[in-house]
Amino acid sequence: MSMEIAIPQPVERENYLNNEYGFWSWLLTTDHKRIALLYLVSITFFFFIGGFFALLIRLELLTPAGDLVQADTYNKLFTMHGMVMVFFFLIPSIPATLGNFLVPMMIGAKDLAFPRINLLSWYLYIIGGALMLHCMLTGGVDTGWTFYTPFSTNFTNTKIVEAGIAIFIAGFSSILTGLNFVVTIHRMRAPGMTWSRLPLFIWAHYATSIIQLLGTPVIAITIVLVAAERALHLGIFDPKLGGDPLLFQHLFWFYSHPAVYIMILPSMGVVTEIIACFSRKRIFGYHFVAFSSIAIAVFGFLVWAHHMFVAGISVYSALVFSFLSYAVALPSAIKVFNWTATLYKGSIHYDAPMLYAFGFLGLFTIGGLTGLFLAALGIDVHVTDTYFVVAHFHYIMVGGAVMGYLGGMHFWWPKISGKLYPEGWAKLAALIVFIGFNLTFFPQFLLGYMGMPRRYYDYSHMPEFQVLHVLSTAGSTVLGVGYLLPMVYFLWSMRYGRPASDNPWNAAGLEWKTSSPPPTFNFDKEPVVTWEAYNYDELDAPVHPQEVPVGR
Amino acid sequence: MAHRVDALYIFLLVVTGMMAFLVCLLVVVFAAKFRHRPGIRAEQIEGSNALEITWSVIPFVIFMAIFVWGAVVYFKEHTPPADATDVYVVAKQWMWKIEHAEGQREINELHVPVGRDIRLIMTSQDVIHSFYIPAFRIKQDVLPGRYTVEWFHATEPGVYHLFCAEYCGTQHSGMVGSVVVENPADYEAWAKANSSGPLSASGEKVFAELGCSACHRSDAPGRGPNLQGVFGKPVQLEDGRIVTADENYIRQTILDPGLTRVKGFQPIMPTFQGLVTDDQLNELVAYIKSISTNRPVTPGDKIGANAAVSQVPGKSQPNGSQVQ
Amino acid sequence: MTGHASAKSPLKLYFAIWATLLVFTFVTYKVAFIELGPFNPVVALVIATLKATLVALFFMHVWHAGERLTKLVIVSAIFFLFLLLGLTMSDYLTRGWH
Amino acid sequence: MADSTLIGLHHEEEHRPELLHHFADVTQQRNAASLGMWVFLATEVMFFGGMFCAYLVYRTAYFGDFAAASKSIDATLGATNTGVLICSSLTVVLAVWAAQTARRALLISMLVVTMLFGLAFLGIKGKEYYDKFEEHHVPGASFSFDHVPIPGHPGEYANPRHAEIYFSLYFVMTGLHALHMIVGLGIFTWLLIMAWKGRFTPEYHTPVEIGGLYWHFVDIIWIYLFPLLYLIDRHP
Repeated sequence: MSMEIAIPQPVERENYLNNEYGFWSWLLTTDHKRIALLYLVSITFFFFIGGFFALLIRLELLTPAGDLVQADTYNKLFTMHGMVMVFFFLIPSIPATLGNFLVPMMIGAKDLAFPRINLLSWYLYIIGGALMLHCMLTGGVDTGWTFYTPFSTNFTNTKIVEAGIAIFIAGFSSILTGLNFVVTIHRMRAPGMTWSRLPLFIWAHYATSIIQLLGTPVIAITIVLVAAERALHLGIFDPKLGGDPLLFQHLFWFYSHPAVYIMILPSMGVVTEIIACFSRKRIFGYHFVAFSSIAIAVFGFLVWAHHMFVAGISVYSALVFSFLSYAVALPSAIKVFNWTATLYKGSIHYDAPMLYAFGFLGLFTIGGLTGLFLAALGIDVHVTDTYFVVAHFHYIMVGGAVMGYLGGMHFWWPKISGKLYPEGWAKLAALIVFIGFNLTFFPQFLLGYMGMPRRYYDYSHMPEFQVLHVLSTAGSTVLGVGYLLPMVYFLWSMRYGRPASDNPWNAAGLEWKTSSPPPTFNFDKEPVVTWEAYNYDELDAPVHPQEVPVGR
Repeated sequence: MAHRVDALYIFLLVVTGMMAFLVCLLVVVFAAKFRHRPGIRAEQIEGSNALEITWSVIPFVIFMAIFVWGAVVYFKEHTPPADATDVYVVAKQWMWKIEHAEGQREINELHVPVGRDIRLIMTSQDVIHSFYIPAFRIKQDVLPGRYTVEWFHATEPGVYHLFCAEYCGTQHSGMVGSVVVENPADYEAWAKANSSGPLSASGEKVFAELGCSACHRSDAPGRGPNLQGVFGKPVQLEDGRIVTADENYIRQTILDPGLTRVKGFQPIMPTFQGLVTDDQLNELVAYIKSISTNRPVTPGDKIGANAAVSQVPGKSQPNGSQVQ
Repeated sequence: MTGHASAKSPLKLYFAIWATLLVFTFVTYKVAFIELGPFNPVVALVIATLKATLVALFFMHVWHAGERLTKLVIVSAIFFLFLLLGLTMSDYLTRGWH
Repeated sequence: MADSTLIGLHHEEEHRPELLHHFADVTQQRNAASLGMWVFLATEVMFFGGMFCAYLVYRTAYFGDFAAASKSIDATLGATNTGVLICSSLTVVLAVWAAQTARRALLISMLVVTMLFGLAFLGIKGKEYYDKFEEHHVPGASFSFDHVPIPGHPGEYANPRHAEIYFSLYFVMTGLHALHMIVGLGIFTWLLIMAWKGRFTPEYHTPVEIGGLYWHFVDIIWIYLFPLLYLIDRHP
């Protein structure tokens, strides 16, 4: 595999990409790697739809008056931006693409435990996505992605039921992915792959799956109840019957707060792998990083009502939830400290994935620390439902999750495609994304503390906010360019990129011990694991005993 | 309240700023110092329990300090002084209707005198709204079907933004207004010019028109409890519970008498659901308050309740939130 | 991990469990008509839990064939269910506190 | 997972169409399927948990109204249905036993009987729904629940609006439970076809086992729904 020419090679080893051709070989595949690619294409599609909405939102906010779009249109834009980005991009982003591709390979399995269910989950995602697209094209929804009752049940005229069904179906796709991961990680590990030899990426995905399994059904039933209230005139949250709109919020946030960890935990897993590889070190405090993932998954379920501190819940309940919110901050802090400590006495390489990981560290730290502001009851009263919150969760979910996702895509792209991406462009893109992101969202912290409420399309009553809005809009265009670039050069590299060796980073992990791209069943011979995770010491030793690749 | 929130905010800025700075500094220093050099290998370090404990315990202690401080501020935000002036707020898509106890009515504007504790008793006619005055650092969702309460104490005359902070439909961003804080003299002038008789007087009229006075008599034992002096006092209910007769209790009993029937009375009161408007409810509440000598303690009961505004009796806060 | 290799026939057990479940159902039904004050729902739920436990342990083979992992799955499902119920009620039950 | 096992299984490959390529052996496949079903049932617990949560909140707040509304439902039908489901659970467990011990005829008949019990359950449920429809107890425009006394509180009548919340919960909870029964009937139809074709052997009958797990779980949900919805406060 050392040929330098960029033309397709006449003789290629058989791999998962070239063993079959044609439309149906993709649409009926049960190969987790092909399904990962199906997901990759679909979530990229939805990412750019959601991003397009985001740009329109930012353009509208360039001037204080509502002059680009109507109020109704704007309300639909931020609603659809939220729904598409949360349910059709962020939730499946890393688990369904990188996770799908790597979980079996990292533990030495031939496939996920239930390949057909895996394919089914993609189809469910596509059906949900198609419904959502149809819903958007035929009128859309204007409730915000949070569906708060009684606005959603009794007041809006938009397509709540259809959007609800779309999210319900996509939710099942998410549940099935989580189910597949849990069973696979428990049942399909290669001989010798003990729990403490698992890559931390796997631990992160295991924790993610727990949330997907136990949280998603609650939002599913909540959406069913909302749809039933609208379509069948049942009354469960209806204040006219004595129902409590806050009950909806409790049920909604029981899922939707942990959902944030569905988005960020896999990203943490990716970053852990990248930091270990590019500092050529075993991760500092392996067990603490592993268990902090599980701790985040469990504690994540205990804190939901911190979204409701001003909603009218009891003071005592608010105290409990505030306290617990600090408990969930701790494992995240532990992770950040361990990543930092891993760098110590490392041998650090500045390849593109590592730049993304550095970006992740910075942005996630800011996002996490501003979370402390929101968990502090007294401050939350002032900044909740303002741009402070908007900035905070974008720092976590875009700055953190998407940064990690892009880092992971770069890191594993040689394995996925068998091609190398152009390193210079990748570094440039990382820089553009980092700058663009901060320019977009940092001003929003200031806006929020000054009192700019969320979901306003017109701020002509407070023109003093315009300067910061202009900065934010400017940043969003930079960010847009930063996100387009990787897509362009990844596509370019598929045809023109230099072929990748099996292990271009000289990284630890079973996925690097098979060929690039891997064969259909991942390994030509069933791997037997005799080494610890992150054995960079052995990999970097002048003569490494483990260097006999299993996949050959 | 603003200075309390700001103090905590500044404390948090310093603390988190230091934490962020520390992490970033270490990352940058490590990244530079331990960059790859040919021939030098990374030193493998397994981890350190001592370090892990250190960097768990220290942040935890800091977190707890923030938690306690934040909780104290929150508790004060939810403890209106006993002698605060009541102002009723009815939210609807997409406007704020304000009713002062002396009968002044405003839309999207709230006139208050400087230096007085103002207690807002709020409800919504349709969806959830949120009454947000950024300058006073207060925000409280306004819910249909029950009262929520927030309070403030303006210290400086001026005009301040009033926002709806909970998304409420098409013209959400049009549901804005101003809080006009005036010197007492100016305020009195404004109040005199706009008065239409006290709210409690309107309430007394509604009370008579709806026939409430037939049963709830103040001169002789009636079929319903005597409401004289009831407000703010504990009431023993038929099912054994003891609740405080606050705004939410009165509201709920008018709309849903069966749930909160007073011990010793027959279940004969009809529901007034659909027969009284939110404005009339406010007037009735104001009237029942006016015939009681003591001051409100807290709304509270079941789903309609809001302990978020509860207060420890006798622990009043004479000096509340201030403007900036 | 499977129980199908066990030598003696489990039929007797199955029928015994079935009969117990039917008796429990009858008891629940009858007790509901007796005034027990606050204990009516307690009795009903205790019996329901006993029934559910019997079904899980013997009909779903958690007792004989279930491995620890299965039990862990059951326990975590119940645990998270109680988190949902408990923390939600922590709001509703304290709203009236003064 | 030892090599010998693998080779041994390769010999049998023609007889074992059920062994999927990515599993090392039948045990691994069977354990995976069983864990998969258990994990799925855990998600189902949370799915119904959302409704139980709503139920708990409103029952606490509007106990009298809930009791009155609950009393309007025929508890005998509910109890009968509980019995029907318990009997079906017995036949399911017998079906699993029949599959384990290679009794094909018994397996088929038990699957059929289970499905008959399932249909009987749905029939009785349908009767209940019909009664509720006749009595205008279905939430919506024609809902009516006036002058229904609250049990144990003479002279007091249930608030129809709160009763409507009860009936909303009743229909959603029993409706989704019935939907699960219908899905279960679908699964059992498929099991029946497979059993008819003689696909199940003492070594391979995982589908019967995990289909049974699902059925028992739906039974357990009903075991809770029955006292919670039908027996809130029955005594005269």
